[in-house]
Amino acid sequence: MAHRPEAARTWYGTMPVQFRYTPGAAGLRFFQTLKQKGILAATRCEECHRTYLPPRLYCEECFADLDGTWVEVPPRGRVHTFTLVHVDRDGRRLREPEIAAFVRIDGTDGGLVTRLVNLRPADVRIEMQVEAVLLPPRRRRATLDDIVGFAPPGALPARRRRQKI
Amino acid sequence: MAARVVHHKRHGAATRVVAPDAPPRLPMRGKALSDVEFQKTVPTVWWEPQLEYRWDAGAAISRFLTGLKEGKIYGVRCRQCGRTVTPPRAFCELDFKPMDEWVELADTGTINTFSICYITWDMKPLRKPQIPAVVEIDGTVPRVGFLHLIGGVSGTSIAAVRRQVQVGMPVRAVWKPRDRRQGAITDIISFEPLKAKRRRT
Amino acid sequence: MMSDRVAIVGVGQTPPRALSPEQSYREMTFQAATRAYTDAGVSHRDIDSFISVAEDIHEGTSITDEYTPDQLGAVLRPVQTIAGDGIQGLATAFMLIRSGIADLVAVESHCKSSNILRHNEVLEMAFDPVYERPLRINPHYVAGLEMQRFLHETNTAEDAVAQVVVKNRRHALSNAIAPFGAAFSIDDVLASPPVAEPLRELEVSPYADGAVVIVVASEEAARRAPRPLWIRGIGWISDSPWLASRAWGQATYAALAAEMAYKMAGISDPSNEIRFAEIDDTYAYKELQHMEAARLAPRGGAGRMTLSGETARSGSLPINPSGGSLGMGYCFDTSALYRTAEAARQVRGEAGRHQVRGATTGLVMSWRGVPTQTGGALVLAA
Amino acid sequence: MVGAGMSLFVRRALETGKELSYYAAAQALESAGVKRKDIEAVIMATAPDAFDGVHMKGDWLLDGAGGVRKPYMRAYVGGGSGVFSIISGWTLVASGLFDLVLVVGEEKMSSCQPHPQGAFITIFDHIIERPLGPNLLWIFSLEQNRYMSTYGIRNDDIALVSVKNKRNALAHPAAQVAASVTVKEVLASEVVAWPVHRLMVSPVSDGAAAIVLASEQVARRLTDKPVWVQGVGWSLDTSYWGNRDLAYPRYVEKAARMAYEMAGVTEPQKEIHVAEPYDPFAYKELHHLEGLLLSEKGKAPEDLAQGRFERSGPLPSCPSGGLMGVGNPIAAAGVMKLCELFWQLRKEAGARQVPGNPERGVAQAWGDLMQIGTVAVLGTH
Repeated sequence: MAHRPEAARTWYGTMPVQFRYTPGAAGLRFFQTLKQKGILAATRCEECHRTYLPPRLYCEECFADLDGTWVEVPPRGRVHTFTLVHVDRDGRRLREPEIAAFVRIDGTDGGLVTRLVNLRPADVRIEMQVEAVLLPPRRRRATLDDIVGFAPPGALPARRRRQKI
Repeated sequence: MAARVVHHKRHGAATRVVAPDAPPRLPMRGKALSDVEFQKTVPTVWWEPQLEYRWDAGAAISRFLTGLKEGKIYGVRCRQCGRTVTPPRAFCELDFKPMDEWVELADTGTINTFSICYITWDMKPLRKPQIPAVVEIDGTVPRVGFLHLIGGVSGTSIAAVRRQVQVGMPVRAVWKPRDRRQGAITDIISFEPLKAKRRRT
Repeated sequence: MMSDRVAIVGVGQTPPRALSPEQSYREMTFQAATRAYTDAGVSHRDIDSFISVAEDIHEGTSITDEYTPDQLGAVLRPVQTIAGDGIQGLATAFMLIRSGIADLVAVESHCKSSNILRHNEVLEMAFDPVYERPLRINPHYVAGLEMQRFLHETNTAEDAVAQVVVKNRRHALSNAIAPFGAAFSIDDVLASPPVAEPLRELEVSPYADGAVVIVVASEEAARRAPRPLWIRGIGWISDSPWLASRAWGQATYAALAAEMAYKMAGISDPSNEIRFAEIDDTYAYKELQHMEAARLAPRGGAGRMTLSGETARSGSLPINPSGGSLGMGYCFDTSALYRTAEAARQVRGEAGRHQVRGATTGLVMSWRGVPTQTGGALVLAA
Repeated sequence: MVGAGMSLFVRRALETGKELSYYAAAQALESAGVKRKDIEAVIMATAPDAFDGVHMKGDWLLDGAGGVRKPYMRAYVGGGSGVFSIISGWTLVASGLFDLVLVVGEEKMSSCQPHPQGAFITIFDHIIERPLGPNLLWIFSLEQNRYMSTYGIRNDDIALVSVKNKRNALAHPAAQVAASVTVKEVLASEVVAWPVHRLMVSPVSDGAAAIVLASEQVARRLTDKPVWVQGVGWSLDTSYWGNRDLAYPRYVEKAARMAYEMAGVTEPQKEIHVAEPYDPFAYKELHHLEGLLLSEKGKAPEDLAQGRFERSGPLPSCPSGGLMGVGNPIAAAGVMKLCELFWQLRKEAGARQVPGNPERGVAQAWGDLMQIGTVAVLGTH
């Protein structure tokens, strides 16, 4: 901490809170489907012609109840936009950038924010095809971490990844 | 007299369909989770944010804290309305003028109100209760004060505490030893009831 | 109902600074309020209603609205907190006046960003906890994703984004209260380390501390004020908060908010009717995106206008003559009130060395930052 | 006011705050006979971010509240937010800017671990109070003791509030903690912070509630019996709470006088027919009835004991069952009170209907460091 004049005091403190978030009614089905089948569950509003991924219980446009409109789609899509992230959560420089992307999932109007894996930063292109790399079924816990990232179809890990996901 | 409430399952979520004798008459939704479901079977996300701050105390509170380190309770007086208040502030919130006449107050006061708390912030039981109180500090006009704790009380039962602690009772600050004070509100360990009744200043 | 016209009659700001160790948030706000009330020629007792703009986790205090009344002189008075954007605070004042329940309303916001030790932890808390947060990537990545798509869709050059930084930090050199004035070149900006490529360090506004109070008045009350200016239009819109449901390349919320404000102001051709603008530039590309959303530039044209100097203070459509957030610092939701305060100084002709000539009609645009899709627009006129 | 809706109030919900908001909002829209596309602006009421555990949670919740691509705003006055939401909504309509406004209150307290009280630690002053290790119960028990000491009130009188409200809630289908209990049972429940017993404290809840507000012209088109916002008032006292007398909520009186004046109410004890004062703790209902000028200072316990505030009494108070009975998802609970007045004044409250011909009601909420009063007077004219 920078030196401050003796008269001006500061006080250190925290907001000592922790949280347990439920996935929600729609989220429960999404994550259970991901864990059990390795595919993505979406909901569809027929009136607005919109397929929601992540799935919603309701259409954010017309407010129709979408419970009962479930569809399942393969975890494939195109890179809508991406970025090379050079700093970690605490602002420290990373040795190698991470590739973050928004992948628009085929057959839906939504998608997922994710990491791109098994490819070099210089090879990423907007609109390139990618598919999900999932944890093996027995290691899935029905959370977002079941998705390791997205990679070009058929891409192999550049090196065996042993870091903890 | 109670509304008839029917529980049934619809698309996996419980819905209470209400008999037409109490509103809202439309089906209400909300799936209550049991402890086991919440803690174990439903996949939840756990998050422990590191929300850390170093707040600027500002001119008035900095000086208040410095006073506590010296074993003094400071107040400030408004030249306009004549009030002497603590905790100190840089401006009178009523007259909206700077408040810069500093007054050293006594370290005695009166219990304005108190409570006997048997529970921690996360609802765990406390055997020996905490006794928070609002203490009106002597020398303030009109008599005002701040939150602190009452100490020097023996016993743990409500009856025992209430015998020793009452609204309107005079109290005196018990200070940490000088070398352990940090310039903090906790430099006062607590306020203890004075045995002999004093007159209010 | 009262007359429809609503004015700004008092502006008080503390100079934004990277650190403000000698003042508490209360003391800083008291200073801004005193200046605003003096500027409006009123006392705190004349104000009918008070609005603070604040968020809990920025303050490190839950129910932070508890700590708002004293430093505004608002004890036992109607006070409310808008946990939202500064322009939403002004909109609330605007509506309180139009409803006839108040003639004079004070809007306050302060920022002690220097007191937050881990900004990313705070920012991360704004993401969806189930679908977005578990990624654990530095939250600026959302800006990186937006910027990439914006450049892609509009064919905007990275030079143009860098030029926004060059321009705004140069503007700040002539603004006495702006702490981040600097003479950079485009190459300096492009050489700054990448944060979330294509976003670079110098393209991210630095945090600052500060307080702003603005006094809003009915037409009748404004007649008694020394230097009123008029709120001709105001708008505020939120688009879907989901990262999955947004238009990554464009600021839909800003386009809709601007339309709402223009409609109220009767503006149909903004690039000709608006003389200057104070626009959110939390990230440099946002200034370009917001200009296009507000129809101050054709789609894909904001970069060209910036590179050709049209948006410089001496140009045909000065953008952020104050220096913007890049030059004055980013102050969370207080930023919108800084932009408004600076726009008010321009319209009054009191901006001194950074005065825009003939600044009769100005636009203010705000954004609540990553990961929100919430923004506001305000048309001010002499 | 032309529509009202609620989710269930539960201890911990599977649903996210967005989904709970949707349940309530969709129901309110349905009851008003309007669609989301008809809604011109949306107000969200929700208390500290540290409950749901989302920073800027107003923004995060907005799609569930119907706010996508609309003017949307979150007004925030702590626990007073629920009743304040109708004041915000009224402001939007009365300004002439909007004709149809959706107002949603939401709270999901169960996210906060290990206990939502953790969020309350940080409501205290960071430098001169938090180091003392305070919890929320402190301020309530301090205030209740000051109230009791000043007016010589006994805890039995206060326990009666729990009895009344938990019983009233038996007729509320959304209720979380409705029960038949006796004064003896309330006083036999453990002392959490003397003089407060466990059964004098409202529960931790998840839930949402919503209402629809319309301009006069639109309201008359939508319904034969709109409920009108006759008066609104709010007042925030100093944050130096050790500097004021906690025996009487002067900020509630200030807010009430503002609302009554606007509503043309000069004799509230005669002109108010049904009340929904804020009751997160048992004594607060009594405190607030006094602040609302519906009882003399220090006399609300006596009035309660004489049956004046029973659902069948001359001035029914918390006929819904209140926070003590229906539950306390903070801001949603305040909106629930507005919903209740809507149903009561339209004579649609069924099993909860107060007798006679109630034409005017008052809802009130309170919050912060025992500091804010928010008051709305609603009526059939």
